[in-house]
Amino acid sequence: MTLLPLYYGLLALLVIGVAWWTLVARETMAAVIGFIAYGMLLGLVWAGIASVDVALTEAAIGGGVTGVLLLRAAARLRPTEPAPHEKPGLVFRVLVGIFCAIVTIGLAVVVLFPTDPAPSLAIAAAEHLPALELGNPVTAVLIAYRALDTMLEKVVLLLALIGVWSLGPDRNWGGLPGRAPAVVTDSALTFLAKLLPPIGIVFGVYLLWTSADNPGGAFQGGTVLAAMWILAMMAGLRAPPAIGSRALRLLLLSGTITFIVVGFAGFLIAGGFLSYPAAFPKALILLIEIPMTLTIAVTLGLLVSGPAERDKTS
Amino acid sequence: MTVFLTLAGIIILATVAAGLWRILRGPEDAERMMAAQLLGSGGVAVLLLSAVISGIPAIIDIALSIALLAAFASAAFVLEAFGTRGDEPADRP
Amino acid sequence: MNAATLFGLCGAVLVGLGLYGIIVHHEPIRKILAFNLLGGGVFVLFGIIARRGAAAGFGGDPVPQALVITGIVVAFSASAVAVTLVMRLFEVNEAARREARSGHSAEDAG
Amino acid sequence: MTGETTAALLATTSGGYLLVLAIMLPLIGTIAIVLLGGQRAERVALVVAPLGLVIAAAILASVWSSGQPLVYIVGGWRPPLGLALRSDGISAVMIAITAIVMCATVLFARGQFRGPAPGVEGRAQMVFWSLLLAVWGALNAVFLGDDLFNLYVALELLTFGAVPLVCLDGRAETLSAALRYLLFALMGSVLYLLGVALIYGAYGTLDIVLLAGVVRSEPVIWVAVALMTVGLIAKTALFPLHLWLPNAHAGAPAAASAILSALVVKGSFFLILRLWFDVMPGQIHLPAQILGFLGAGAILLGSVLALRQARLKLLIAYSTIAQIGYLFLLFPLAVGSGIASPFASIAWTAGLLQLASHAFAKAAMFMAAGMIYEALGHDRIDRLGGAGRVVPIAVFAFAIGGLSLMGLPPSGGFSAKWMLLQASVGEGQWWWIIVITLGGLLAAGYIFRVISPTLIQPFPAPELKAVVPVSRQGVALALALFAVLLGFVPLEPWPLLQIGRTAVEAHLP
Amino acid sequence: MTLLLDAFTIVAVSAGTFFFVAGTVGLLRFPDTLSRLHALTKADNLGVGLIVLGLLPQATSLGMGIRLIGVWLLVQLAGATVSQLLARAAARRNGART
Repeated sequence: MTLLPLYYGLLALLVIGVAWWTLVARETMAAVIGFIAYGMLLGLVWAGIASVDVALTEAAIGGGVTGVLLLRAAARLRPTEPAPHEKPGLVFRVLVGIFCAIVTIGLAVVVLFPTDPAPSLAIAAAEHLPALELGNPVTAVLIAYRALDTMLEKVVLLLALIGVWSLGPDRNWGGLPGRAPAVVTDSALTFLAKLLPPIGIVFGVYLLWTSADNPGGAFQGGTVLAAMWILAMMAGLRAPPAIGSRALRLLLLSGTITFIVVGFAGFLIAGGFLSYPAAFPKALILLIEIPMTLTIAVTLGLLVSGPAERDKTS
Repeated sequence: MTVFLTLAGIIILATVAAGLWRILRGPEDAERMMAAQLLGSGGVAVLLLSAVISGIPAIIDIALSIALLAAFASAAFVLEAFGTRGDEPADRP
Repeated sequence: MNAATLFGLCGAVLVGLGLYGIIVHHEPIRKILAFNLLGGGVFVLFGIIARRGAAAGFGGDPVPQALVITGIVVAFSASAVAVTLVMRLFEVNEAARREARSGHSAEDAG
Repeated sequence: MTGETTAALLATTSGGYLLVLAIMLPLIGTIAIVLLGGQRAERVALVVAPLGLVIAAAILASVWSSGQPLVYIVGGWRPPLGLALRSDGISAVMIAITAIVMCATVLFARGQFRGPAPGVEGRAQMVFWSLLLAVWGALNAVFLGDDLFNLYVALELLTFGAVPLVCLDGRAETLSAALRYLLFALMGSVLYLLGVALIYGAYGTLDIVLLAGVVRSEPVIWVAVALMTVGLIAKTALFPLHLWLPNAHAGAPAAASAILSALVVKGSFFLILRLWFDVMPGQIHLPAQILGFLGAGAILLGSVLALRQARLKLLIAYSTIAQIGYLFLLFPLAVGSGIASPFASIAWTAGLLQLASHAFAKAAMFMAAGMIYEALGHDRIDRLGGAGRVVPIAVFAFAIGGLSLMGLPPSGGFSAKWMLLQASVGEGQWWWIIVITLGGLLAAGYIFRVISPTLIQPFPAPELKAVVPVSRQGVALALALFAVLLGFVPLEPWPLLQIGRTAVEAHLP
Repeated sequence: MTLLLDAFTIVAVSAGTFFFVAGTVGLLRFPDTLSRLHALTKADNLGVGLIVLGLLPQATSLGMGIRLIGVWLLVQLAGATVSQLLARAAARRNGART
């Protein structure tokens, strides 16, 4: 046990080192690769502080999907990247450095002298778990206690997607997102692009299924599904859907609409907005989580795919 | 046993750190991308050890997810950085 | 020093690094990267708060953990919009540059 | 505060469901538009807008008549574990202002965004209408949220709704304006979120009412609120973090500029009010003075830059920076040496009145500028001659809105500035008097710069690029008249603005 | 019995750790991209495999054991393909330059 602090210290230094690299790397692509490593290392950090739910999310979104989003941008912007980076003046950098150091020191002081005993809602959260027929308190917070946050956050995702779509040219509106996929001539790549998705889909569904009692959930499962879909689209194995397609829109909104319908149904069956009836909370929670996983997967996939840049026919 | 497994974890993490330091320096992006590969296996090993050390089997799920997404990120990298597209000449700069 | 304090300090450093990057970097894509570094630091701070609040047999207070999950998804959406904006701006500028160079209208001006 | 009184403050009141509807109705409208397609967007908006107005009126009436805040406990889970929605006096006023401006914008924007063919969805059409309603829902969520993290999500909704509206035309200039806006807004959100983390770590709750009962004056809350304030200032575009605003607000389509300038920046301002007056323990004199000085800087810089603009929409955008500055004078003047409480002070009412009259006046002015642009095909101030002839009502609406900005009677702007002056005298803080007067003179300067050329009929007469229907000009005029009507309110503190705040106040030393 | 299993764990995990160290030494010492990649993959495959093998006796449930093996399979499959891809990408990039 005495060795654990050493492990944690090494991990913390490694995370800071990689963050530093991401900040100072000369080429954007190199910085992005550093960032992918950063996201994965944060997954280790979260495992170290026993937040498995967050670790799953961070590894999937931070290292995985965000990483790929930035990789693509770096690859596309590379041809015109200015060779020597235009740097602001030394005085400016020193001043900013001092400011940031003050922020860090302020936070460090707060970390070093925390409120004692630490406030916690863990007991309150645990109290209602049996009534909700859930074992995972994080799921309970997301889907019950703070359901409004989760619902509004689904709308945030939708707005982000509308924002991404809005950046396409008028003439392609309603068409296929992104440019034409890569022509894959590499058999190893095809193999990988065919191999990973089935594994990922099983894993994603497992994460959703296990989330009632174990770490996991709609976010984690949805992200893994999204990653697999993105891979299949990138390798040209699956054509992206036309953004004007009614079926796609319905799929995209299915989780949000179900959530809202269940929310308003609460007025009738459980005495209030987003209340769950005592008789069958788990059934309703699953009813929300399944389409929500799909919504998250589809939205994340489309967010990475970008605005419509091709017509439906192409 | 815990102490031994922790020690193994520390050693592996240290080798990951050394490897990352070497890889990120490049000069090739493909080489830098080995960082994902290195974390995919080194990180997985460390996580598996800590799942046993801490007695939280769910940490294995993190390992699975990191292994999966490391492969995903590498594939995406190869496709984006070196893939030729249908709509543009193969010999773009 | 326990894990929570250690990672808390790590989070504080990450916040400082990210903030520095956002302010100092010129290229928008690097600012977006720095924003994500900063976000990671903020989430880690949430994480140590959750860890300190471990009770009721849980490894941590579930409320901050749930907030972080929501926050990570929101940060990703933000990055997606920002990256798309950067790329669109790049393409529009490229098209204008091509047009200026070749004289005849570029077809991709959108 | 004892546990029981806190519990009494946080229990669903009758009519509390109105708060749920106020947030959800516009968002359901957004979802309906995405599902049904942009070609039906306008119809969806025309259904949502009157309903939203009715809900807002019902909330205002309910708070006013009962003298009590409306509260709704979402899902029956009480804070701190669950979330509460709460409408006190100023929330109700903000909801009402938002509803009025939104309805006007819906009427103004009718027919402005068309698909490529009838029944076919257009890009701008779908994006504009869906995001317009989303901004409405987001603003209501900001005004009603009682939980700091729920407010973070609401702020993000607001940002994601607003940013794409800036670059709807897809030109390089507006794209880079939108990017800059987004980067400022994102930095603001992260700093806000950092503060939220620190507050939860110290007090174990994020509910504003509960926090008010437990917050002590200690380093952690100061660090947290300072970070959050800086973040929110970036989103509000208060000097010196205003750099993103002019191009963003000037580049958007007129209907979008109207809500961006009139409403969106007020959302984050409202949260600064909440933080400092509801969450913080007393003794905020120094930060209040700092905020006041930043406001003064904004008034002077914004006005001077507005005077120097060559384009009408940029002029209006710079004037927004100046008018935001006035809002921040509320802090030093309401905190002051006040006899009773900040909320009973004349500055508190003046600040809210300034907010309302600026919302109406600025929306009207951006709409008017948009119509002048449509009619003349440009918005260069030195070539506005004849605008008074081709779009007379729009120019009139602009002038009336300008009246309020200058602070000439009768107008809401006059009453607000008069009361601010009164408060400055009352508090013995004479330095604000200079700023307020100078700001008014500069505003007069830039408004007359626009008005005077429009009245001259140049020869040859300017070519008319498009005919602007009288009905749309009327919408702008109606909004401008709202700003004037506010000038007839009594020049004294409104009891409405104190509703729901006395309980919180009990903690103030 | 437990003692025997623990001994097995110690031996296997030690061997796995050794391969990680060896791989990293190769990574640091080898002169060119391809051989560095080679060192990395070989070591990782063996390293992860031996560690999974070593941890199997410590599994507290059947599910845990199955997932441990699952991780190993995934790392093997993905690792082999990805390293091949990266090697080719590096080679192509070098070829394009010279």
